[in-house]
Amino acid sequence: MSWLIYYIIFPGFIFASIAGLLTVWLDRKVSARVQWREGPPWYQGFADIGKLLYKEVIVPEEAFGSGFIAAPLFGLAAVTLAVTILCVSFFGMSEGFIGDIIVVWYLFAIPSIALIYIGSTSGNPLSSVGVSREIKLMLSYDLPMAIVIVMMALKAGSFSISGIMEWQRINGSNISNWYGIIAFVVAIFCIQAKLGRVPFDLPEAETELGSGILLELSGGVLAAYELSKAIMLFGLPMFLIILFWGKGIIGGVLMYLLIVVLLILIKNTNPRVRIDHAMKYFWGWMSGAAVLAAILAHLGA
Amino acid sequence: MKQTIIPLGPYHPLLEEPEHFKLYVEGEKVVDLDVEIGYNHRGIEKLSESKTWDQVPYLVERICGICSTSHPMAYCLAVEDLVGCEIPKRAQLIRVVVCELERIHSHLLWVGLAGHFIGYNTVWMWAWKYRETILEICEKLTGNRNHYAMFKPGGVRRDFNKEQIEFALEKIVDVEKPIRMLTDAILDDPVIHKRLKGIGVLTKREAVNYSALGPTSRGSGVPWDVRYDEPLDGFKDLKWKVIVQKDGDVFSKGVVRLLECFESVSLIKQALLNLPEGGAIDADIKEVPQGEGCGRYEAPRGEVFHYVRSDGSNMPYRHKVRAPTFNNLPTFKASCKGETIADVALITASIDPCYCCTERVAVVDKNNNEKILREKDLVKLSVGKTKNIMKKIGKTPALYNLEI
Amino acid sequence: MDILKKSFKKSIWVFHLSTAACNNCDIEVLELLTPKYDVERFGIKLVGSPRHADALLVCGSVNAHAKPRFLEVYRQTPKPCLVVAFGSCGCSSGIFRDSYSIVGPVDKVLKEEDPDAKIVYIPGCPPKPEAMIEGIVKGLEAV
Amino acid sequence: MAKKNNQKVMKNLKKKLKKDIIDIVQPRENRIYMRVKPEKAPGIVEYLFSKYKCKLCTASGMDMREGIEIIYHLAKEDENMIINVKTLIPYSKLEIESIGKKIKAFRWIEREINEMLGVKFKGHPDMRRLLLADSFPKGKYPLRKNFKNSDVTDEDYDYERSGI
Repeated sequence: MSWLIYYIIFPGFIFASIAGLLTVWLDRKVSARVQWREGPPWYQGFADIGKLLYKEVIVPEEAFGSGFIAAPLFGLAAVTLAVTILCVSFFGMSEGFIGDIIVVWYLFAIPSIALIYIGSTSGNPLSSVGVSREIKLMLSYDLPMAIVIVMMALKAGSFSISGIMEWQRINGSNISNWYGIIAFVVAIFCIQAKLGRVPFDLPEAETELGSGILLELSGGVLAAYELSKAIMLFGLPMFLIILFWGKGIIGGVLMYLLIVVLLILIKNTNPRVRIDHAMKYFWGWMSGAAVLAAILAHLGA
Repeated sequence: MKQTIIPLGPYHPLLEEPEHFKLYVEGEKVVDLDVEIGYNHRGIEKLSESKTWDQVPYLVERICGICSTSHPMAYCLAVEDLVGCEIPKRAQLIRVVVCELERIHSHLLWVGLAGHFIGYNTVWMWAWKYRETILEICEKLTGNRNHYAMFKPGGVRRDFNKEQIEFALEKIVDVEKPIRMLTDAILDDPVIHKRLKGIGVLTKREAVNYSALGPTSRGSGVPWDVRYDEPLDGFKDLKWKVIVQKDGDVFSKGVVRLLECFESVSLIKQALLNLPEGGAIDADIKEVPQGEGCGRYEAPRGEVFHYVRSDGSNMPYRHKVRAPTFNNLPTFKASCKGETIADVALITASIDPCYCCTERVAVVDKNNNEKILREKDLVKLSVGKTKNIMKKIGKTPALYNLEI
Repeated sequence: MDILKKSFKKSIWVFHLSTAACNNCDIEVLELLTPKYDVERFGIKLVGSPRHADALLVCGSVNAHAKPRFLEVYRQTPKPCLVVAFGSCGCSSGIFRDSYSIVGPVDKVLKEEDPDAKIVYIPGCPPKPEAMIEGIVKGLEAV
Repeated sequence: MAKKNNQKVMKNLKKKLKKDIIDIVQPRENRIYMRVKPEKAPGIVEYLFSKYKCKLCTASGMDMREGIEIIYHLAKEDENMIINVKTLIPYSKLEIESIGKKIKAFRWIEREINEMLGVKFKGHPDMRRLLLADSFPKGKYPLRKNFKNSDVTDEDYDYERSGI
């Protein structure tokens, strides 16, 4: 029973969506400030979701009806589950299980798969172009991120979140040494791509493909997708905190703000990259850096 | 070799007028181009046959939003050519001021958009920020940001009073500084040189063959400028020079536009300073005899041509209008051949087709897997190209940041 | 239910549509996004597809070539949606009223498709940016 | 200076084309109006465009009582003179040789005159509609005097053909 409460109320759906939507607001506000503009009010995230629920849902004929509506909800459920597991062990409420770090990472991948499903069934040529880009993007950022996760787990000697946190509590968090910093930079860029933010927002490039992959979503379905993206914006930095910081709530919050500011900075300082650039970038530079960090970690630097 | 053709629907997410281009492409190379316009056809020539001589400027002004004073100017010149009357000197200088103000704000708008196409979004925001001061001057002098309704056959509708002239003179000075900074930043930026030089070349012979107009032809070394070729007597005693570049690529067309802004600023200052005191501002034409007249004037995009024929009644019997883009648009066939898709967005912007209404280019794939390339797609391609040029040069210029 | 209705007012996503306009209103729309008149503080955002849009910003009097496409886009936007007839061309086809190629202003064309569509009129040629913001805000009350 | 060389332009125009020109008049110092027979017009305009280095401003078509009159406006920039070549095409045989075959600048304007006034241009490379919507009813020419603005209203446009 307690799991259900965790899932719905505290670290789960309610808490995560509030935190996620506030982060989305922070992101839009800071970006607007950077362009001498005054950004949206604090409740903007909630207003967007509320409005989308208020609108009707249009399902294109070619799209397979129920699948079209179920997919984003399925994505949303998966993301909330991932965030619950993360927060439960982060706040020390109950022991995690072995291998939950891998489970969390692949739960985060489900919304992208849901998106690919929607994009391909919606029968709109634009979103099919978006789908091919999303798949390429997923392939490219998974490789370096996987190396980083496995390295951290091996370093801490256990594949469970609480184990990693325990290890860091004893002999210092990973960020404090060389391999930690390199791995942290790699992880930041992977998260930027996973969230589909500007340098890598190829699948739903707004005017380019007319918000490509999202082209056919409307109303409640779009609200589900936006909510899952907001929760991911909250969940992924938490994931990094556990991997690289590990101890203390206050330290965690500070680290969280640092990561969010970094994400905003990246978004505002470079134009969108072409898809082949992105792939070359991830497989070339990022994987190289991850391997280098792994070697350093192995040598015990 | 597989030819790709991408059709692109007229409605575009960001905004712009609905113009539809089909580009026949082999791989990345452009082979042929097909244009489909007509989404904006409003039957203006037929309408002006049911308007009196004084109402037509109001109609003609709304042909194009950003060269909205060149059309009435050419129309009034046509009617004055038909009637053969003399316009008071003060009215002519007021006309010169309004037309040159519009030339600056149209060129600044173009500079912003060209910057947007190669990824310098700061240039876009800055150019449009300084354009606001020009719009303020226009609003102060004529009462409206764009459609000024200042001209009528025989002279000008309203006069400038002392206070308006001071406001304009002092504001125009603090516009020149940022344009100077913007021009220097753009002209000596290595990435822009590498990016814009040598693409979309319109040779002099092609420019003559298509009778291209305005900056598009002056960029290829063809010195056609109506203000010089058919000078109004208002222009005779103002000192200015026609800006001509030789090599006809996108860069030289840009340079022509940027340097023209400075000419316009000096023209405005000269015109405002020696406005003759008092004097009538209207030769008030009583009635228009039978006959015909052609009037033409240098709009920001090229020469605007109006032909008017009257059969003695108070409405024009026939009124032919030809906007500059009508001649410049087909030049794409010559300048886009052999270029890559990434550069096409820039070439379409280089002739500044009446506020990038043709910036959405369609690249069609022959074996009909439609690869939709929208404007931002093209922008991204060109931005991607800028990025790897920068890698080669190994320097990220200050202008290059802030993706909107 | 009124929480959702209230949030509709706080976040309007706009899709721009130009039918036979003189592109002056299109520039004024873009001017709303520039630093001087930033509309994002009202939660108004320019979106890329009619599917996401709540407000259709239509500039220009509808000409025959553009009419079928305009109605198609209107059918695709999820209701409830607001149609903003922009400038005097949008409200009454302005100066091009009785031309052979103009088939009527936005509301005449729209009434055929859906008689009780909610339309906001922002007159002016081009309307001042302040008038535009006020128009959109007034439109929100009507929804 | 302008006075002198304008006579010069008039003189050598007369000398070169004297047999084809019906009449030539110079109402003002930088305007020349020349009336020519329809068969001769394309030849003269090509001569003016290529050898005489004029630039094409545009061509305007008008519905006169007895036929359609086309005026080719050519500007001679270095002597700042506009030369207008006028031809009257009778309603009975509404066609003329296309100049767009050889010179690209004329292609679009000939397409517009064809769809607006119904003049056939023989040998034009791609004669399609330029400005009017595809759903515009066939056989109606908007710029003719007998065509009223109210002739074509919303119902006459058959929208199936508009390619949606």
